[in-house]
Formats: sequence, C-alpha cells, structure tokens
Amino acid sequence: MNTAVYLPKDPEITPEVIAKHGITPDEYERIKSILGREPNFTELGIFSVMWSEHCSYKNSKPELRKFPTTGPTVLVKAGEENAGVIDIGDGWGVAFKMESHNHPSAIEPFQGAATGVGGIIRDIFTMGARPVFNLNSLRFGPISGKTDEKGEVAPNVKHNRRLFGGVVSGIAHYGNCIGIPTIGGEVYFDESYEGNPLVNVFCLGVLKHEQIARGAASGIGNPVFYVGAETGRDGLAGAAFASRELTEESKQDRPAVQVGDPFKEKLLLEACLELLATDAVAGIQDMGAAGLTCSTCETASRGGTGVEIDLEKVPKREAGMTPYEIMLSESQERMLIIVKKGKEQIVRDIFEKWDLPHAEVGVVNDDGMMRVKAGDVVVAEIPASKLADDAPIYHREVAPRPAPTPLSCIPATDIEAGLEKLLADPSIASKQWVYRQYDHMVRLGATVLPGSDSAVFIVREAGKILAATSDCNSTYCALDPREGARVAVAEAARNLACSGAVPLAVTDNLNFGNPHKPDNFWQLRECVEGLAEGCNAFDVPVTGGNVSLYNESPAGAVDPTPTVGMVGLIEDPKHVTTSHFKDSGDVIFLLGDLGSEMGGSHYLKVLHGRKEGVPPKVDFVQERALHDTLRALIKMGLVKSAHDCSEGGLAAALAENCISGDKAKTVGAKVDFGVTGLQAEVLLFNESQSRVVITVSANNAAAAEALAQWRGTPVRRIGTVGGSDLRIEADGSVWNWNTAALQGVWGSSIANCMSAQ
Amino acid sequence: MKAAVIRFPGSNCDQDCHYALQNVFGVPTDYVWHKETSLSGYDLVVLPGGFSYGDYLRCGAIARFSPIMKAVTDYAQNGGLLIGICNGFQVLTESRLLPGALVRNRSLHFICENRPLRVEAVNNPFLSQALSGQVLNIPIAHGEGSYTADEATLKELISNQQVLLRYCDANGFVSDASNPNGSADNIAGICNAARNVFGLMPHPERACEKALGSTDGKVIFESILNSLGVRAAA
Amino acid sequence: MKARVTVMPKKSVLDPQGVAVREAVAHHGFPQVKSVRIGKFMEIELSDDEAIGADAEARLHEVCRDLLSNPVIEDYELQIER
Amino acid sequence: MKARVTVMPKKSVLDPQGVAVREAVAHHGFPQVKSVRIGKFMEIELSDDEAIGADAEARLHEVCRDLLSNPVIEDYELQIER
Ligand SMILES: Nc1ncnc2c1ncn2[C@@H]1O[C@H](COP(=O)(O)OP(=O)(O)O)[C@@H](O)[C@H]1O
Ligand SMILES: [Mg+2]
Repeated sequence: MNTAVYLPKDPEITPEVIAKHGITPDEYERIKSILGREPNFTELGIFSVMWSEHCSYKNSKPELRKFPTTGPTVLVKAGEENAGVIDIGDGWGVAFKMESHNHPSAIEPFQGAATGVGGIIRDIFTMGARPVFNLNSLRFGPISGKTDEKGEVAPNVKHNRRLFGGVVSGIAHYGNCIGIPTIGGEVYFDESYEGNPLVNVFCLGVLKHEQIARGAASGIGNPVFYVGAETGRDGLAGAAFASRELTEESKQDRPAVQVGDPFKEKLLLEACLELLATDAVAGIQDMGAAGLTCSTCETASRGGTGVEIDLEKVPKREAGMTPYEIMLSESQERMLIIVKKGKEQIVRDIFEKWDLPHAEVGVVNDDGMMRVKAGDVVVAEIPASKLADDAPIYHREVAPRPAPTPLSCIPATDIEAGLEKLLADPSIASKQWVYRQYDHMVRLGATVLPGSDSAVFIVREAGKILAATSDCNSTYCALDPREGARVAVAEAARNLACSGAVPLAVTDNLNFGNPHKPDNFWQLRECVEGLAEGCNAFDVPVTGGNVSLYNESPAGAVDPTPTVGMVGLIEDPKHVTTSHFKDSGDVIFLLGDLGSEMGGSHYLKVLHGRKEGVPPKVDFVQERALHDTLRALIKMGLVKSAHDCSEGGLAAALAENCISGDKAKTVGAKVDFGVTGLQAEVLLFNESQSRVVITVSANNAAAAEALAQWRGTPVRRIGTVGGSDLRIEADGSVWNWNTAALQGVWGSSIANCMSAQ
Repeated sequence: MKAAVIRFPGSNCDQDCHYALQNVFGVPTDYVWHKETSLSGYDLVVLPGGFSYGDYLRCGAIARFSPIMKAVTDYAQNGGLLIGICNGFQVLTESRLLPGALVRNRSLHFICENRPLRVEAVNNPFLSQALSGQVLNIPIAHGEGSYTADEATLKELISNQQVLLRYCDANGFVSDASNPNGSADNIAGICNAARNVFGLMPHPERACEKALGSTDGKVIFESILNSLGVRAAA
Repeated sequence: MKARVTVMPKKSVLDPQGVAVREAVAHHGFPQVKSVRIGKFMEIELSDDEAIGADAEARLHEVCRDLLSNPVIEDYELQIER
Repeated sequence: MKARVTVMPKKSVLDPQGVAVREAVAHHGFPQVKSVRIGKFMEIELSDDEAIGADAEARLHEVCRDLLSNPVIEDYELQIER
C-alpha cells in the first residue's frame, strides 16, 4: 500500500492559477476573509471544488428554495442529508434521488454513465437504505436518418449512436453487476443534445424509520474511518469540471474520467448496511464529487464540529500523491464513517470480512476546523461550516425568451404513413433495445416490467408496492419552460395513476445551459417555478435532486430539461394496472377531451421538422380529477388497461396499446370517433394533456362510463379491442394498420439504428 | 431437509434464491459464506447468480478458487444435489464440475427477458416432475451465456441425456431463431453424468410467483424436493 | 499482412480487473505479485492486396485510435508484419 | 521479475467480438481485412524475491492454465523477463 504523501513546493498562487480553478476575484477575497490569510495551493483547490456549482449550488440555491419540501410523509427533508426520506407506512420509508453525469458521459460514455449509477447508489445506502431499484433518463442527439449521398451515415449521427450505446451499456454494466434492477426510465433524441448528452440516473432504497443514518460528524473524540477503494488520481477536480462548459480542450481533460468498480461497490454496500445494523456508527457520508474534501467538511458542518484527518493514513492506489491530489481525487466506491469511540473493532471486523480497505484516518474535534495533515505537517486548515455553507450565492440576471407564436395552420399528411413514421421515431419507438440490456428482474420485485407507463415494484421486506416513472418533454420546455415543467409533473403523476398508484414524492434533475446567459437562467427559473406549481398541485414534496448547468456544446445550450422522477404507492396488488390492450371484446374509453393542441407536438417535429407553436397547457384541477376518477375505476376492478396520451397523441397511444404487450401477440382494435369536426391530423396527433385511454370488459362498460360521468370526468366510448388490425374512423374517413406490421416498425426501430454501420 | 445458498463476493441472486426456497417452498435455507469450508448437513446446495468477483477475467474463474469450493466439490462427488444458476453455472464449468464453458452472447449484449425453454430430459432429480417436451417460461439475464464445448463433449452430453433445457420458441420449436445467445445446440442447461449437478443460465427463482409473471420455475424446485422425498410446501 | 494491437489501460487509470486478478494470483502461490494490468490483444489479418497502399500503417493507427482503443482511458501499441 | 501472458480464444471457438470488430475495420477503410481475433494481454509484476524460487516458471504456467486461461476455450502464451 502506498502511504507516504508527497509534499512538493506548491505553485505560487497567481491570478491565473485562481482563474484556472474557476474562482472569481470576489470569491478569492471571500476566501481570504474566511481564512484571515492567503490560502495555500491545497486550500485553493478545496475551495474551488466546494464552491463549484456542482457542490454549492451557488447559482441555483435561491431557485431551489421555491420547491415544496415538507409534508406529513417527509421524514428527512431535501438538502438536510444525501437524500430525502419519505414515509410509506408501517414503520417503513423510502429514500430516493436523481443525479446527473452528463459531462463525464460526453467524454467517456461507458464509464461516465457507470460511475453516475455508482454515485447515486452510494447516496442512497449512505442514508441507511437498501437500494432496491434504479431508473434512468437519457437524452442524445439524433441516431436515425441523416445519410449522405454515398449512403454513409453522417459522422454526428455515428457519434450519437456511439454515445447512446456506450451510456446504455455503462448503466447496464454497473447496475447489473451490483444487482440492483433498472426497471424504468426514458430516452429522447433531439438535435439540442448533440455533443452534450444528458444522463440522469435515479435510485430508490427502502429502510425502517429507525435505520435512517445521518451524515454528521458528531461526538467529540470519535474516530473518523475511511473505507472502500484506495484513492488514486481519478477524476481530479471532476466537480469543478462538471461546472464548466464542454469545450474542445475539455475533451482533452483526461483525468476527468473515472473508472467505476461495481464489484467493489457491491461489497461496500453490503459491508456498510451490515455495519449500520450495529450501533457503531455516529455518522456516515459517501465520497462523491470532491471526494474526501466534501465528505469531511460536510460531516463536520452538519455536526457543528471539526474534523482532523491525516493523509498519510489514507489508503492510496498510487505512489507520490500530493495533498492536493488526495483531497480532490474522485476515486469511486469510498465512504467516510464517523465511528462511536470504542466501537472501532466492529468496523474493522466487518470490512475485513468483506475484504475492503479501511483505515482510521482522523478524529472529530470541537474547534470547528477542517484540519488536513500529512503526518505532523498541517497542509490545510479551514473553518468547516464556512467552507461547506458559506459559498457565495448569486442572483443571476434573467432575460425572458420570446413567447412562442401560435401555429397558423397544421400541415396535412398521409395519416397511415404518418403514424408509422411517428412510431418509428426513436423517441417514441419501443425502448426494448435499452431495457433488455438492463437486469430489471433481480430482487424479485418488478411486477410490471419496463414497457408500461410506470414501473411497478414489490418491496417484499416492507409488504408495499411502489410505482415509479421519470418524465420530461423538453421540446415543450424549450417553447415554454414554465408550462413544459408543469406538464412534466402532470405526466409523471398521470403515468403513476395509469398503473394504479397515488403519487408520494418527487425528485428532480435540472439540466440547463450556462447560467451566466440571462435567457438560460430565465429558463431555469421558469422551469423551477413550473415544477413547484406542479408539485403543489399534486401535494407531492420534492425529496431532493440535482442541478446540472453548463450543458452546452459548441452549437449552444441544450433544451431546458427539468427531469421529473416521481414515486407512488399502490394500495393493493389487485390495483396494479398495465397499459397494453388485453382481450378481444374489451371496450375502449377515452377519459378526457379529444384535445386540439399541436404546438411542440411530435407530429410537427418528426413529420415536418418543425419545433414550434404553443405547447399544450395543463389544467391541474382537471388533471387531478382525471387521476382520481381513473384510480376510482381501478379500485372498483373495472380497468383492464390504462395508457396516457403523450408524444404522438391519441393515435400513438392507441397503436402502443395494440403492440406494447407480448411482442408475438399483438391485438387489434376498431375505433370510431364519429363526427368531431376536427382536422384529422389534429384529432389523431394533438398532444393536449389530461387524457387517458382505458379498456373495460364489455359487461363492465356501462358501469365504468356511468361512474366517470357521475364524477364529472369527460368520458367517451371510442371502440372495442379485437382483430389483427388497428382501424380508426372519424368524420367519414377510415384508416387502417396491421398491428403486426406496426409492431415491427415500432419494436425494431432503435435496434435497426444501432446495428447499422 | 436443509438447503445452502453459497455467497461469493459479488453474488447478487443469493437473496432471491433464499427467498424462493424458504418463503415459496418452506425449505429451511442458510447462506454459506465463501470463506467457509464445510457443507455438512445440507441436502441441497445452490450456487446463485450474480457477478462473483466482478466476473473479472472470466465469469466464475476466480470464484472457483474460493475456500468453499473444495467443500462444494467434495459434496458433489459424494452425490449431493448441486444446482448452479447463471453465474453459478459459470462457476460449475470453470471448476470442471460440468463440461464446456459459457462465453460472450453472440449479440455482445447483456440480455434480460423471459424465454421459453424446452424440457429435454426428465430422468434426473431436477426435472422429474416436468414433462419431456414441456415448454417452461423462465427469465434469462446474462451477458455471457453462450454455451460451448467440443464436438465429442456435445455428442456425449446429448447421448447421455445430460442436456436438460434448450432455448425454443413459444411452441417448443428449437431453432437458431429461438437461440438468444448463440449457445451450441440451443443449450440452456445441462447436468453431469451422475445427474446430481445441474447448471442452467435461466433463473427459475425468478419464476415462482404469479406476481412475477411466471410460475414455470417452480417445477424445478418441486422436482428437487420430490427427489429428496420432501413434499413441496407450495 | 498481419497487424497486432495491444490495448492497455492507462497507468493512472484504475484497472479493477487487474486488481482482482492480482489478489487471485497472490493466493495462487505468488505472494510476491506486485501488480497485474489487463488489456486486450488483437490479431488482424489483411489480404496482401495492392489496394492497401503505402499509407496502410498510418490508416491502421487511425483504426487503433478510433475503433480498437479508447484514447481517454487506454493506450495502444501497433505492430505490423508484412 | 515480469511475466507477460497472452490469452487467445481457440480457433474452434467462435469469437463474436472478433467478427464485429472485423466488420467495423472493413468499414473503416480496410475491405481487405480477413479476420480479427481478440484476446487478453496481461502484465504481471513480481518483486524479485528469493522466495519465488527456481520453479517459478513452472508454477507460472500452472497459474496460466488454472486461472488466467480456460483450456476449454483458450490458449495462452507466457513470456518471462527477469
Ligand atoms: N432508459 C430506459 N431504461 C429503462 N426503461 C426505459 C428507458 N426508457 C424507456 N423505458 C421504458 O419504456 C416505456 C416507455 O417509455 P416512455 O415512452 O417514456 O413512456 P411514457 O411516454 O409513458 O413516459 C416505459 O415503461 C419506460 O420505463
Ligand atoms: Mg406515459
């Protein structure tokens, strides 16, 4: 084991060095006043990572305060700890959170995505929870079309495919190996993500109330343990890196890439949960971004104490590491544990059992200092709470973007070919190519497999059934950030309702461009306020999340993408509902109106290359009433399938219902809208909100219709399940599709893109 | 009757196998840590799925040298019932308790999905309660499940009826189209000549409850219990 | 013409596989093992064809960079045998 | 002391990765590519320690056979550098 710390003569701290650390002159002044002196090189590095957006949220904090974070079910509030904890009854709780790994994935898709998964999993078991499932929300540039005259695929498309393929196998690699099922998510493809993909990963864990672990360095004199992988020169200053724009030379930023070891993390996970089951732990904190630095000063500041560590004692992978390198390293699979004095042996025994490195590296003291030593030499000494909590807060300038202009007229199209084209669009097409690579069945919980509106998971230890979904239509957000964010929450809640669940809480991942550009920051603010409105409308607190700014490629900022991860509870196994059509003869109802909003629709985007118009508005009162009616119908055992209308509108929803069940057994449907007076394209492809297609067995049809009417929810009988074709009739026209053919188009679209050379 | 589920570092289906045995079939089941050296008192030993030792180098290659494997080998040589599921199967081939090897899926992708399997032989303790030719729907979840062995070995496996499960289509038809990973002869599971060691890539423990979509995995556990003279509790 | 390509993880990059194998080798009668690093070895056979051209070597290096190795975390070595 | 081990899939065993890479190489300006085989390359460093003993080489071969390669599907090559 390499122990000795190399103490070089630190480089002189010039304005250039300061700038290179992303620290502004004002911030530097602030640092000096905190220290009462000039910082040394190591301290400068420490401040630079702690005060990066990634760790300090200095640009977004004022906005994040707008989220509702309290409620009767909240056991641990967002921001208090690594992840919020929500009560699910009978003494059980869930901890869940979403995290982004956008920039690392842009540079090295496989490892970038893999370490993202590792990071979010650590956040969850740091809370004392056993991680039980993952979701992932992914965004890339286009992977289809675009072949040049020589029939060659355009290089950017090739690159997007490589990123997409790499990210998916990276997520699979880490999640499958550690044995946590990845049961759901979303994938979108859009030009705005060219060169700056979004990789948002979600993890949920379950725990008993009394098992909630804290990340505080409490108890003066308690020893501080370092456990897990050795420290190497991985991802040096990755946190600072994630808070900078992707430029050509940052591609050269080699060290920003970390390699994950899911095997190590599996051992770490089991060892930590075993240890937390004893009463040896006073506090525990994972080493994520800003590794040792962040974990020491945050535990100290939470505990209102100080922490002193000796770098000589830190397990190292490489020889001759400097204090700067050790403190800023982002080696994965490491934890910091504050142990109750006298219980050290318990820790040693457990980590020996699991063959994991462990070392007592320091002690909790009462002087409020984060003191870092190399042997007897003090290499850094900073007031912990100031470092952790007194990062500057910026109130960025906002400049509204022009409001979207309403569409004058809707271009016509060949309806039958049009729907096929929509279903073949990778953003709408089946994501089987993706989730087939994820072990979604391990842990015996996935009772609704990927492919339905929400994933549904049985938590056996708690005797509970959870539903989870992740949603965000960033095209809407680009056109109208506030409305787009409101819709994201509404769609998530709707997806849960379709599976029979009542929403519990939300985690979010805010992916935006450079906040120094006022119109970007305006988008961020609008989206945050939109999300807040949505969460309030559904009475769901935000348990935490993640902010990723500077998502810009040479071409500009990504579309604003406030990803929503929502978790719900299903009361009774009998209520679990899936989205695909079941049996011939079942009656098809549309709950909600026919709608007419075409702005920002996939129809315009995919078939006419237009990303414009006023995106659909959501009326939360109407939306909630719809969900309540749907759940009421489900509870009465009347609903055989429920699927919401999202991208592609009614036509896409109906088609998915026919083909998203058993691949080999597609089922047809006869649908007749009668006289609607709507242009066919509008009727079939509009993306108005608050609409769900359900099926009911023939003998329950009348009862279902009556109940919906009685509850004042618009309900319309639109057809019956059966046959081998999807046949839609409206205003005297008839369209027909063979469902097996549609399945082929929809089911293999992504696979075809990815197998093409 | 008592069952043991071996826990290697990196095993991740150990809890699932334990649940199936104990909660679904009412079999008293212990976890046995890989650093243990004895398996006395067990009537059934399960090598569970997962990524033992991260599956670094080759799947199962390092696990094979865990202290417990000596005991596992002796146990098997004394006729004890031993079943290796997924990574467990890989450990069995690496330790030569079963012939052949499992290599990278031909698609180069990890594949997780329900698969129809055809029961090829029932004259063994693992499928005695099934019908020969019966189609079982059981999930697979692996990146390296393509079974391979030299011609002679394959011939022998077939003539001895040691091939117990083959990948097939919904109607029990075995063809290359119904082969998910490129396995020789669509082989999904085999047993040793003595018929007391069974290795299979599919996960029967994931197909023992309606809520999980299929209960076709139960027949394997029921057969084992039956052959041990135990009436399945479920 | 034959090309042999060796791809190894960069020195400073964690090689979990190497670490796991080091442990195993140590337990295998070689406590003296200091480190193990594991990479890929590829043998590429090309037909001896005029069309390959003189710039073949340069183009093979390109293939190594773009296709066979991941420059972000790996280094490669190319040997050509004509 | 250094040991270099190359492990290659047996000719009889199909090597899907090799096939995939061959396709890619062919599309990458080398239609002349006949075959690609992909194996592992391992670098093992041992401290120059008396205890290693003279039979080190023989024992390293054993490690290659038992651990580093699987004779059913792979062949190995061992080079030692003292
Ligand atoms: N990255 C992914 N990982 C796992 N499952 C996914 C992923 N992307 C999509 N899915 C699954 O595919 C199905 C359809 O996804 P999506 O089109 O986003 O549904 P919806 O439009 O109802 O939100 C869902 O069950 C979702 O969980
Ligand atoms: Mg939906």
